[in-house]
Amino acid sequence: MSHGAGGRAMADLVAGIFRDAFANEFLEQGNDQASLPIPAGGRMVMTTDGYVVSPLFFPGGNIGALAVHGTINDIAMAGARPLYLSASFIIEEGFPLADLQRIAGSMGQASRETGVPVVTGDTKVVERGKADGVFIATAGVGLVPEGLALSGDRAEPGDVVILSGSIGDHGVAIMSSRENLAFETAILSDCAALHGLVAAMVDAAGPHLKLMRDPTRGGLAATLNELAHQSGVGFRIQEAAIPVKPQVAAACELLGLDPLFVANEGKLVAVVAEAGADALLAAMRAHPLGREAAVIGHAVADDQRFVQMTTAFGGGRIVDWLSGEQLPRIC
Amino acid sequence: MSHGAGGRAMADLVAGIFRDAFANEFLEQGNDQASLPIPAGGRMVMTTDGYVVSPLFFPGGNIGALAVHGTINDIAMAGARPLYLSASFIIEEGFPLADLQRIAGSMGQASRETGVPVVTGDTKVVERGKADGVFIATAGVGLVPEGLALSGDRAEPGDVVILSGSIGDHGVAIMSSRENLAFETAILSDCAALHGLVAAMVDAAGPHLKLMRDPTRGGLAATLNELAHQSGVGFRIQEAAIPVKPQVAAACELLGLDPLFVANEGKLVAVVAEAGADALLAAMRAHPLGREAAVIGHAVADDQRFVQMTTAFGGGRIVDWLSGEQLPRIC
Amino acid sequence: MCLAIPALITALLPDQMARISLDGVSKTISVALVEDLAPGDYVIVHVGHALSKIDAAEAARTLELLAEAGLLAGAAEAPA
Amino acid sequence: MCLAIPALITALLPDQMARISLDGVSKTISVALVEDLAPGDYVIVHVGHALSKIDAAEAARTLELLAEAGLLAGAAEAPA
Amino acid sequence: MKYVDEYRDGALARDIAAAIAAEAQPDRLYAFMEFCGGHTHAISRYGLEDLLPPGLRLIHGPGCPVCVLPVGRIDDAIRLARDPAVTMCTYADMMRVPGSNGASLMKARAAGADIRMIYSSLDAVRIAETEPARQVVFFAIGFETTTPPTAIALRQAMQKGLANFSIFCNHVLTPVAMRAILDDPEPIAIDGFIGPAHVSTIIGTEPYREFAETYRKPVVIAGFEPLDVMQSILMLVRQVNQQRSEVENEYIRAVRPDGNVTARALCAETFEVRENFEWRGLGVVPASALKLRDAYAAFDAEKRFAVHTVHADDNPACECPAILRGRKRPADCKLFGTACTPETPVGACMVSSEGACAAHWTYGRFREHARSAA
Amino acid sequence: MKYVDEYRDGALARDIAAAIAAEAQPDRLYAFMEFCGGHTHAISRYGLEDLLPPGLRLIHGPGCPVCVLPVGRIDDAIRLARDPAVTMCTYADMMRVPGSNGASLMKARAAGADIRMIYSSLDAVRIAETEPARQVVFFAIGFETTTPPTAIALRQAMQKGLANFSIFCNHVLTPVAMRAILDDPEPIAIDGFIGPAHVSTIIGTEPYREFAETYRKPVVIAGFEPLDVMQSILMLVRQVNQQRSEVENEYIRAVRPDGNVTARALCAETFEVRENFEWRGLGVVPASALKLRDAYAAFDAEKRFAVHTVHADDNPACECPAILRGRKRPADCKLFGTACTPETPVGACMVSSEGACAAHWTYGRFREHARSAA
Ligand code: SF4
Ligand code: SF4
Ligand SMILES: [Mg+2]
Ligand SMILES: [Mg+2]
Ligand SMILES: [Mg+2]
Ligand SMILES: [Mg+2]
Ligand SMILES: [Mg+2]
Ligand SMILES: [Mg+2]
Ligand SMILES: [Mg+2]
Ligand SMILES: [Mg+2]
Ligand SMILES: [Mg+2]
Ligand SMILES: [Mg+2]
Repeated sequence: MSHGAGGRAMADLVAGIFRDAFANEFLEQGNDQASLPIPAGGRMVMTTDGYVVSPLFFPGGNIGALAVHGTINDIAMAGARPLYLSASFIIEEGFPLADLQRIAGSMGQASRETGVPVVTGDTKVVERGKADGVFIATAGVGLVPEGLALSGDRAEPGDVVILSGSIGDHGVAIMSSRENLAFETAILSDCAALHGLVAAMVDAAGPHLKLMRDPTRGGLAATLNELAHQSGVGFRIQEAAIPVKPQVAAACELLGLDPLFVANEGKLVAVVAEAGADALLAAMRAHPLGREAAVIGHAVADDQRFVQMTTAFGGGRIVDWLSGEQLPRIC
Repeated sequence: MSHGAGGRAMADLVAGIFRDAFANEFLEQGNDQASLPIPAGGRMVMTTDGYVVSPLFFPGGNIGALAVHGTINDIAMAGARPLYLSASFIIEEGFPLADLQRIAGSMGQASRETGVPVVTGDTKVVERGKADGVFIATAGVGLVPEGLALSGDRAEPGDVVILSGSIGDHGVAIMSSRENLAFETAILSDCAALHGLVAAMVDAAGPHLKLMRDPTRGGLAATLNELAHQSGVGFRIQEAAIPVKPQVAAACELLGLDPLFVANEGKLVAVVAEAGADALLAAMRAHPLGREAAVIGHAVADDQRFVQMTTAFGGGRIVDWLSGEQLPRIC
Repeated sequence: MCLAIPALITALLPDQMARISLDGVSKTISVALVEDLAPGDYVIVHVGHALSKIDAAEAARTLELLAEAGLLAGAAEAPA
Repeated sequence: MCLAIPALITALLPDQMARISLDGVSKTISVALVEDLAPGDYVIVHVGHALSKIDAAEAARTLELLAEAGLLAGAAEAPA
Repeated sequence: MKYVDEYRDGALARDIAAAIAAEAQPDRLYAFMEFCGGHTHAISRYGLEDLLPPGLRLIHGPGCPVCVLPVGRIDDAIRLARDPAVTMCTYADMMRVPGSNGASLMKARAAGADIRMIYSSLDAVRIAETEPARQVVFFAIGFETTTPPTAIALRQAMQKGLANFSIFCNHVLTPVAMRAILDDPEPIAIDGFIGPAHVSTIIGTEPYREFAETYRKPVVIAGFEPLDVMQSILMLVRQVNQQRSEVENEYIRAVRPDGNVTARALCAETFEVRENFEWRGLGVVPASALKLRDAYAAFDAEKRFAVHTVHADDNPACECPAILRGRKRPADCKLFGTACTPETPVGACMVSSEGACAAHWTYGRFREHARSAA
Repeated sequence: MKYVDEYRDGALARDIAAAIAAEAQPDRLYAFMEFCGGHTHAISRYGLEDLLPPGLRLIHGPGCPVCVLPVGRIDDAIRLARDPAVTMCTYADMMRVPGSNGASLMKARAAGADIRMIYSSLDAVRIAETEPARQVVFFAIGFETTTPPTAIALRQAMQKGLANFSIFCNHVLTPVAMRAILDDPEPIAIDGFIGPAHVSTIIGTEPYREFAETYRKPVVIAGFEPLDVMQSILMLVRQVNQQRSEVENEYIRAVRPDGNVTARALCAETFEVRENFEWRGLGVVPASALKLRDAYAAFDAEKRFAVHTVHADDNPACECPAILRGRKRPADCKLFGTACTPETPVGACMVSSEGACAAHWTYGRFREHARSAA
């Protein structure tokens, strides 16, 4: 990749790699924006995320798949059907074209598998040393059925908290591929698009479903604290109910990390009124991405908005937000 | 700014700076996606661009205003009314918070002035030396009235090419603020949102209007070549008709650059059927951002898709795409 | 504290290094500080170094003591 | 070619440097290569250095010659 | 995880808790100090205080090498890291520890200093080998546990002939710090010690004998798993009840009476005791830390870069000295939760998550909140 | 722009064009070489060929210092730039010029080399001063116009005592190259020269006398504005018609007969003539380039970094040698527009936009296309 502005080389590159990888009728329009049909009914949701993962390729995925799945998930968390994605690439001069192709290929595959096209995009190349390989910012829009209004402020005391599966897989997969940590494990990132699972959940729980959120950066701990803060409630969760794969637990022991704070990319937390909890859990367990779904606790009245946890050991603790990034520890 | 993941410090920062700067009801929802009403009728357009300008602050603007105006413009070029923006920030560790505030402030101001809210956003901080201050990727959606279908492939021989104003202002303003070039000029970036002008144009020219595009990176030359390529026509333009400010011309002489290749951020090129050209030009000139609008040429049948120019001198030349970035020259 | 964890030696490597395994996670560490190690041993690992070999017999004895303490409690709680 | 452009000297600076102006664009260049310059002079600027002073009288004369060549052409085209 | 999971059995813990409750005399208070942050962590992480009878109180000691490093030494490390020629290698734990005026290695890195977070002491050697043009300084911190890995790194660097490798040595000594707490002129409310787990794998059980014999404080060396802690508390209760003061070893699966002889010999050959060293929260403690022997002066960053530590005062409102001696609790400090939080730690006890104040902030607050609500 | 706009008057150009048409004899061909890329640029940029009578042909000469630098010297520059100690300072023009196997400074920079694009020779001195730890090499290229600024940079670096500054000297000599074209064993179809504008501000009019007197080729030194070119063509037509061969000066507003005496003295003191130098498209030309005098050996990058240029062959299918001598046109080359485009230039004439092939690609193709369509 060479640093350039408006040249034919760059235009050809964008046309070649991305048009091939994302092939869809909207991108084919070849304009600086895509013209798109709007399905009837409902409200629109819009989201964006920047993806800056290091390394770019990790067990179970790469930044490209992540950038598709992550943004689809933020749409899905509103109970919405994801419709369209945009993708903005910031590429460091000298970045291997073969890697870009692999990333674009993964995005294309993720886009086809999820049925959500990347309808418009942009590429900028910056001088060497002014980025880190490639950054991707995706944005997405989706359609949420009229009447469904999931939101992080809707948890109420008594509501049930359900987690869709085991935590920490993504973060541990990433760390295992960082040179300076140098450990090996068979753990793969859980990177996945959750809109299918979400559709089944919305069907099953209907108005009982209050909110969903994907516990990405900062892990389950950050998400529960965010939700507690936003809804003005506390949460009380059971450590023993939270699925953690043995390798994830082991890697966390080795590095002095807590799986509660480790990132996930294919999991969600749902808060549901008690009356809908059983139906929701059953529907989730019937879906391939929710087979390990579990009730992990419930919301409680708490003006301190604490997330409290009964440990597997039987004691109690607060699950706080992390102050800054969780770093590997030696003491 | 410190490098972090999911910490409270970062969450507070995002909440503080951006929520204040962008204040709107959608962002207030506080979720990972914004829930938005969809106006009735028409099709949706979606676009994205990454902004990587250096320096971040330049005469007449900064990366923040650019990121709002640029994406609004890509929506407007479809004849659409811009509705909502998303913003993804990638920030280098150590970037001064005061600068971030200034940038967010400009974005907020641009958003308020244009009436297009930034409804959702994301912030990532990367290690020092792995980015260049701040990168912004914005995405936007808009609504295009039913029946209007502007597209870069619609130019036909005989169509008239109209430019909305003088070229090269943005690129020269940027270059004048680059330390290594070290020249001074009063030229300001033309950075502006064109959707108001576009609305007037759509009203005035109706179905005669074929397409619009903003000649940003690569300048007027790149845009005309793109359009020629996409529509399968040639263009014949008159150099004498193209407005260039004297300071822009002078800076280009000094650096060995050609204003045709220099970037603009508040200009558009429209292609219109001859029958609508007068009405369109009049409407453009009546708008503050189109006062200097001029017919600069017309589309011609040409299977080579050349952009030909009659020079101010009376000779002829091809206006080619640039091969890579236009660099200051000494010979 | 000093974060350290018991791990299984799976292979001895040249230069006083060894492979360890911990529930499917493996890593290379230094074993320069501990003598007489063999694959199958468990060691306490700290900052990439083995500090001490785990004594399997003593570990078993500790577990017995723990169980015993629990039993005693049962006895204590039960009406004497 | 050697890209060079005539520019107006607006101020002489220490160390054989000068400010130049070109239609509202200004810049600092070296004038070490050209003697006897004063603000108001025009110089040919190349890679940040003045190469030569423009001779205003000769410039005027050249314009006259150009006009003359044009006139001659007119004369030539007109029926002789 | 073998040798881990079996010591985290909650059912068994409740049984042991019942034994403690049964054996603890209801009419007296028991105050035990767990010296090590590892125990503090286990107590907080697993909520062990919920399992203990009301008359039994745990006092969190200064056993976190990150927390106790004084501001002046953090300032030294930051100063070294800012040298453009220097690549500073540090365990990640040190990144956020505040020096003077809120400076930290994290902020220094954000401002452009070349600071690398390493997992093992040997990573620093590898970096020095790979980047011969850089002056690689290893920020060596820790108790007796972490000292031998530093000695190994020094050996490796010497073998490889790395002229660009040096060590900024901040290793400290556990028994000396315990003695400093007991020697405090004001009376200390400590009935016994839960003794260090991993420190003891190196130093063995012998160094604690003076606390049992001279100071008459029972010591039970305990593993860092929650059952280890519960069991050691039971053992301490029994010693108190029986008016014994002995050194007992609960962590017998990893700790031998003579510790790790190889490691101790290596350290003795590499390091010598400093005359004085300052501890955050404890003040200057004679003979409480190590430095490189003169034979290794060439690898001593303090000599190579002429480091002269400037003392910086702790915040006078910080109650760490009293908390570390069991006289006060975190909530007694005016700064707790206001000026002093894990994001902006003021004193030693808030600096790492094992500090008494940080542990109370992270894991304990709700208990107090529940109490006050009740 | 004063002294610019008045020489870009299209109406006047058409009048002069009429004069040329009137004076050019319809029964003969006129072939003039504009040596300089500056003239080539003006001809293409303003479409001057549209204003000339059909019997008058302009031959684009080798007057672009970027184009003529041979592959071996580009390879040298890339090799220097890849040295991790080196910061290479270059005019942006050189960034894309291809060396062997498609290498370029642009690609070397993308691969991590520290290469800075500068606007003025003095920028390189400033960088050396600001970054004393870097070995700053100034990639000096250009004809007599660009040589004095290099000499000034050397003077500044010496005054500032910069031990980390050196010059990779590639300055070449215009009259020698003109002579090389005329000395070609095969006959040359050139009736006269449009002489260099800015080169002549330095060297004056005298060096062209031999071409007029010995080779009997009229020379008209012309400014780079389009009216200057038109006027000089008229003057050349007149010399041919009148069978004169003189050195005339159309660019009298900037060119004195003795050029810039100060600059020439400075250059004579700084540089000496190389025995041989290779030109892309012309081959090895004796005494056609400059190097630093031995007195400045300390600043000579070729000496400091032991540069030994390895000759690399031009593509044998490239027709540059014939094009530069007026025997062929760009479209006659098999590679034109296929293997050889401005994005992937093969030969000298495509390398910069002033090369004959590049100019034809950028500005001229439509004319041919229009012709063939007609
Ligand atoms: S809360 Fe902070 S200031 Fe107060 S005692 Fe604890 S560490 Fe010291
Ligand atoms: S087209 Fe390329 S290869 Fe052919 S003559 Fe021109 S420069 Fe040489
Ligand atoms: Mg988002
Ligand atoms: Mg997200
Ligand atoms: Mg989310
Ligand atoms: Mg774009
Ligand atoms: Mg766009
Ligand atoms: Mg755009
Ligand atoms: Mg656009
Ligand atoms: Mg986000
Ligand atoms: Mg440093
Ligand atoms: Mg280099």
